[in-house]
Amino acid sequence: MTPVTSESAQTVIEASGIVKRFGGAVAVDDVSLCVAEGEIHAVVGENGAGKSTLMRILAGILTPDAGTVTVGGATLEGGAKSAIDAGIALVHQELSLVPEMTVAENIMLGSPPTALGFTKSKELKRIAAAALEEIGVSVDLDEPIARLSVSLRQFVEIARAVARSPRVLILDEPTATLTPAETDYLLTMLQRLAAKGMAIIYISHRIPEVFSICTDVTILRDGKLVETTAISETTSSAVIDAMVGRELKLDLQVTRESHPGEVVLSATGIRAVGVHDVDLTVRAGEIVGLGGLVGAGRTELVRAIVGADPRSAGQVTMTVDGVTTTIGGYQSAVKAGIGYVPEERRTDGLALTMTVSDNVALPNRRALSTAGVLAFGAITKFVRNLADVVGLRPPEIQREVGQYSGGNQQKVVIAKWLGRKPKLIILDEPTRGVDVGAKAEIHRLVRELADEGAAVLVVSSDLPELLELSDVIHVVRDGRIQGTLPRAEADEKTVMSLASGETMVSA
Amino acid sequence: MSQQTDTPQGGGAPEATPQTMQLGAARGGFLSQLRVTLARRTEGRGLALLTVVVIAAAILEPVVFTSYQVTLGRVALIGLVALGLTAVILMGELDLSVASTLAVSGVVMASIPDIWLGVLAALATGLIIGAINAFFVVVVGINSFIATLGMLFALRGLAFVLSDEEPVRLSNIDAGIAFGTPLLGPLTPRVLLFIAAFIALQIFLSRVKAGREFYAVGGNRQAAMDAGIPVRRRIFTGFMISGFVAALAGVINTLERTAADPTAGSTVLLASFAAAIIGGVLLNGGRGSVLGTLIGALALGILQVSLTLSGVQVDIQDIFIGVILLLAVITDPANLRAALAGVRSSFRSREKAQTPV
Amino acid sequence: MATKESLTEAIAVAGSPASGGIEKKKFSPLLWIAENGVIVFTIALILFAVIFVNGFASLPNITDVFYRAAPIGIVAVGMTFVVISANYLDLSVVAQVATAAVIMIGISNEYGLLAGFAVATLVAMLYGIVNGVAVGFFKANAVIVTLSTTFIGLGVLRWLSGGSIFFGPEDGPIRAFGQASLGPVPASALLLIVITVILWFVLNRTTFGFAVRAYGSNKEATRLAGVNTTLVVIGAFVITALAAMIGGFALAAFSNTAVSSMSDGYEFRALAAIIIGGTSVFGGKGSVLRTLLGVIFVSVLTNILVLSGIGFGFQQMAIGALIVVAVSVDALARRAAKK
Amino acid sequence: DAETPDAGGSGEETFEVYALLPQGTDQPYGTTYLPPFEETAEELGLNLTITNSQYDADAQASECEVAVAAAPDLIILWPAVGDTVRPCLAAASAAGIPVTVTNSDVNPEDKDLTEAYSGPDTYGQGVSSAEIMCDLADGEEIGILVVNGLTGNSTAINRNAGFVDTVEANCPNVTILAEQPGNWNKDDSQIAVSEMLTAVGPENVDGIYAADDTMVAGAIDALKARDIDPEPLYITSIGNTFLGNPLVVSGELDGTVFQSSSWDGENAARLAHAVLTGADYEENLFMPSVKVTAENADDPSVAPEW
Ligand SMILES: Nc1ncnc2c1ncn2[C@@H]1O[C@H](COP(=O)(O)OP(=O)(O)OP(=O)(O)O)[C@@H](O)[C@H]1O
Ligand SMILES: Nc1ncnc2c1ncn2[C@@H]1O[C@H](COP(=O)(O)OP(=O)(O)OP(=O)(O)O)[C@@H](O)[C@H]1O
Ligand SMILES: [Mg+2]
Ligand SMILES: [Mg+2]
Repeated sequence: MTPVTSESAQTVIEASGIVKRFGGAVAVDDVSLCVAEGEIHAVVGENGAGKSTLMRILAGILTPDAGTVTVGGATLEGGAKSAIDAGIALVHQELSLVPEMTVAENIMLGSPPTALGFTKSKELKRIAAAALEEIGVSVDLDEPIARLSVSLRQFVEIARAVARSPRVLILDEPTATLTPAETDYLLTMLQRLAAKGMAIIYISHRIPEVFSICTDVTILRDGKLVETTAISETTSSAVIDAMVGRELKLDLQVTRESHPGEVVLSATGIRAVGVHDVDLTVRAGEIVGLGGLVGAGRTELVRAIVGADPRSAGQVTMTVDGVTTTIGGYQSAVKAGIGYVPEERRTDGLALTMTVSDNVALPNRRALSTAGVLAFGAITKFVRNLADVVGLRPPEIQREVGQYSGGNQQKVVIAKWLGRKPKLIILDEPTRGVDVGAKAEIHRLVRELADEGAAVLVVSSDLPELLELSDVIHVVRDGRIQGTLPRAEADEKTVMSLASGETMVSA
Repeated sequence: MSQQTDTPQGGGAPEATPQTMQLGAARGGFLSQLRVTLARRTEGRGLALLTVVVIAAAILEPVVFTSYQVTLGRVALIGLVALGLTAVILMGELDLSVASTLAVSGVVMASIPDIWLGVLAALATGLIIGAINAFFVVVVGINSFIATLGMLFALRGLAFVLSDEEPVRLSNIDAGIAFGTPLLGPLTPRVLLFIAAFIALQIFLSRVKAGREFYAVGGNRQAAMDAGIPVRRRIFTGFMISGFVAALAGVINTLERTAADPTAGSTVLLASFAAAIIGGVLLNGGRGSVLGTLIGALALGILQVSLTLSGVQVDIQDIFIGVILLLAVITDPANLRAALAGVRSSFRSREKAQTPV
Repeated sequence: MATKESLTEAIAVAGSPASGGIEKKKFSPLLWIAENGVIVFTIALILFAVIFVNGFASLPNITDVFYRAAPIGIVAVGMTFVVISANYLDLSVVAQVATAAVIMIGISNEYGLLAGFAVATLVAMLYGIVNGVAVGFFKANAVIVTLSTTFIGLGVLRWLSGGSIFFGPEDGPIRAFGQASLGPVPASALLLIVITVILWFVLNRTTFGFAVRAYGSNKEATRLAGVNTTLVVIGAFVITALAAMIGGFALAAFSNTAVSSMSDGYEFRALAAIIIGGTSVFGGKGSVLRTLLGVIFVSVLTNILVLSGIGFGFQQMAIGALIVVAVSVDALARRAAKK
Repeated sequence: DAETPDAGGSGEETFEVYALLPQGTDQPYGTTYLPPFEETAEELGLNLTITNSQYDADAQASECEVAVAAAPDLIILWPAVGDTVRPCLAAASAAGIPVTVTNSDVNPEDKDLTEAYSGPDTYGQGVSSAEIMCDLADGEEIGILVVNGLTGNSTAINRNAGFVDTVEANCPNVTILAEQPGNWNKDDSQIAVSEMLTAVGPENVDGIYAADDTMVAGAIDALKARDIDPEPLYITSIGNTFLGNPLVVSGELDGTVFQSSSWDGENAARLAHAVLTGADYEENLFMPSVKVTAENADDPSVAPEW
């Protein structure tokens, strides 16, 4: 095997002087990148730094305003097709699958085996199965994508990339939706592929991952190239400083004094699709974490609790100031003071074509109106205030939410509920795909809320995050709570062993 | 279907790291396999409606089946345009101009003395109209709903202008009459062409690479583009199929009627939409099949013929068709289940709401 | 905010604002044209007509344009609610307008105007609620639902009214309304303006209108914000139906007659006006003021064509072509501005 | 022989009859056409199955196929679009089912496939209305506006043809200044007339012809709305309906042509019965195209029916 050093190995893909503008804004500003055979090249940067845009240019999906991409010495003509033919495969940040088509068809999307224009379906399944086998994931080839979990979809997308035997494999935040075990699995797999000579470009917000597998790292900030260095010549704090462009005080290990009060949320005997007889309580001022593998049923559980999806059995009550309310439908949950930050912020959390102001005002519209007539002065003040509280950047509340980066979008979703002063806030994967800076801000917000007496329920697949935030962790598997760990007893190992079903610990 | 039991991933992932990740649904027995297959089909609601209609007709108006060639003729009348429309809807686009296309192509055909030349010119007209629609959608980048709404008006106007606002008789009336008579057993050329169009589209959309890709274009356009599918070309193809099929319907109607009527097709657009949607074709694209459209057209056709035969006053017939359509759409199983569950849980909350402790 | 001080303090630590890659908006003339296409087009068309079309600027002709615009305009501004809520369109306005017209004249002749209004309002509510419940509660497709209610509605109307032509007395209140005017502006056009203003207020200034727009932009996010989305959809259809009822009244008053076929084609004509106005058929974006402009545009255009003695076929072609051209210019300008 | 049916009295015998109509209770005319049609049919022992294609030629063709398949004793056809009915007639004739035609006749070359026609002479109605106009003009050079029915509709086409042909032949002194469709609607006609007045200048307009009374009422309203007295203008139309007759009486409408829906409906049934029973019948039974002017407008024989 070729030794994994960028000097001696053959350069496979080279981008030089790439510029891309959207309207007036420059998303990528004169960036060059060069990746060699067998190299795992990390690209890091804050939300909106231009990572995805650069990758979409490499994959021929976007046409750069300036600059060229060459693969194996030949200049790319542009267009997704020619990039694919040149051996570039991109695993998208936002899943790029067709929900109604089957796993096999999605894996072979755009390039199924054909004879005279007819798809050869046996052959198609054979290749798809081989690709899945290559990455070591087994899933029913005839299942439509819509019926798969998010993480499984991610692996299908990786299988698709691998099925084309690419020379360059680009992965844009592939681990955002994966659990630690799945992440480890993926990282090992990437190393195996690189060892076979594939050039890999790897994007992640999780710096430890970068340091565990990558050989080189390119840092982007505000669309500009900050530097490219070999991993061996840098440290994670240096990388983070370069990304953020300022010194970031990350007090990730802070532990919070918690003073749990009365029980606010009480859920008993909850049953729903994928949820089996769960009991759960959350106290005022307490942060309760829900851990587990992706697909364990945590999302279903919280959705059933708030009534966003129907329950088949169970009772949920909210107790506020000594008054107990039964939660049935979702609206009764909102009325009772529950704020719910859903897992899929783009589809479930935000009206992307509306402004920040509209999105934040929506759940608060009653308070911001008199006799059904909106009070715009009050709305502006209210939203400005909240934008300030959550640290929206830039704080332009009349801008469409869709134009903001993921981290800022998440802040908007949280701001929606902060305005209602929720008695209980439920956050499902609050920092998925969010950069380090925004993540720290969101964590602070969550802690502040709890300190001010709100009950908090957090679902997270990010173990360090879960351990850092939670006062107590319930580990969910197969739609049941498998064990409950107070903070003192919780560490990565105990949570994982419960999540994967190795041990049974009764609470 | 019980809700609490078996989640597909029951097999579980005892150890996720080393060689394979067992995430997929384990294959169950035959019954669960069948259930999965059924759940993946989109034609269920259409089939249910068809069953109801067929049973009702069999009891009340059995003539519908004994004179099946007439019934098939009506189904072909409703269904042909719907088949072409399905190709467009599958891509998440709409073609409101089909009825006007039908009228224009008929007028073009009747205005040309030579019958074969006329047919060719009419079909070419359909293809050109489809290409124009696609041009506005793909190249200019306007929404197909709007582009084809404009074409709906413009082409209807063109039909009037070309025909001088009067029906145009075919120069060869006998050919037209011959065309209307059964060719194969009791099947008229219209029915045979309808069947041919169905088979061709069914094969195209389920077996041919380009046709399969219509689903990708409609299901997730960005993903289709990212995967290197020539999305623009597919949209062109789709609109041209729709235009061609509408023109074919115009040709058939003109031949069968021995004249082209510039006002023709007034009920075609909405009937076609109804057939496709009852058959489970999702208006947002990506989901559905021409088989579903065929089922929808069968249900509507049989319903209409039996109502005609029954001699019920037309107002009452309309009320009847309206009620059945309405029932068919509001009883979509998935929607119904969600709606009822919603009611149940909100009742539950009301029962015990606001009990101070 | 009770939470404000403490939280902001905490966040201040996070330091300098990093740009999210969003720049200050610059004024772009192309984008302005794209966003205000209808205004530009309508003004250009009117200028053209004033200069080149004989008689266009005369008072009686201005009245005619208003007459053309009023009934369809009232229907279109109402239907804008359904379009903005991302439910495509309400085909049943055809049945609603005719039903309202027949009820207004038929019942008023027998029992007086008030009774006519009362019954028409009840029927409109019924239409709105049936459409709204089917679409909002049963999540059925709006095109098919409203197609069904068109069949049912026209069927019932013909069954009960027998398809007869109804006309009111020459000295009745409906006739009086139909003939009343303020200078060259007929009462029905004033009604259109009043309704547009009211509906503008409802859509842009009330919590209900806000919820309709939010729902059109993202149904699920709106539901998860605690909005009763079923009621939102029902509300959108009820408003459409009430407007169609008033449009039916204006139409009946204009000719003092009512017949079940008098509103044929209203569904697509109203939709054309809404779309020319620039309301997105995907929901979320649009306004009733724009719809009003769209209606004026189509009315002026039709008027010009009739004044010029152009035949019906060419009129249709011109309207169709202009829909496409207007929207194309919009799209192209938008694209050019992005470059 | 004694067993022949006429011995038992033809009143007792019933016949299955399909009536393929393009309108029914969805139009004012059809609404008043149907009751006398159905009553007479019942009286004569015709068992009717009525369809309404709403002027959709394709729908009517399909209904015709259904009718032929049901093998009735006779088909009564009111063509939705005259040019398109030949295949239907051919199919009926091949199946041995006699066809009578009502309201608007088939093309001359298709007449051999039908037994008989009863109804108005739509072309003749246009002719009559034109004759009234020519009489009024009396050689004077005048300009008129024309309001047509729904574009593409057979009745609209035929009436217009009758009117235009007659004016050209009998009174070339009458000039058509502008024409627009009024879609059989009062409101559409009213706006169209008002706009045509603007286009040609009200001072140049001496008369108006509208293809039916509903539309002429709109035309008269358009004049009044502009403070133009309709009285001195020469105004003619067709129908003599509830809307048109009072206008003739009041002198605003100078002349119209009586079309009796009850005559039409009743004779459709009578003619069918005559054909079925082999009784004597006229092959072309035309509704009398009575011209209604101020002189005879109060006459009970032309009392409006719809
Ligand atoms: N299609 C587009 N239209 C307009 N602006 C865009 C578009 N795509 C990206 N941008 C902007 O370009 C900038 C770079 O975005 P990009 O998605 O490349 O960032 P990123 O580094 O991938 O961020 P993240 O970590 O959140 O994925 C952002 O400001 C974004 O708002
Ligand atoms: N292996 C699998 N095969 C098929 N469906 C699966 C599988 N795993 C999960 N699912 C389904 O995918 C959906 C997503 O799972 P869900 O989001 O509830 O997991 P979760 O525990 O909330 O994880 P996370 O929130 O971390 O994504 C559920 O409907 C679940 O039933
Ligand atoms: Mg990105
Ligand atoms: Mg989840």
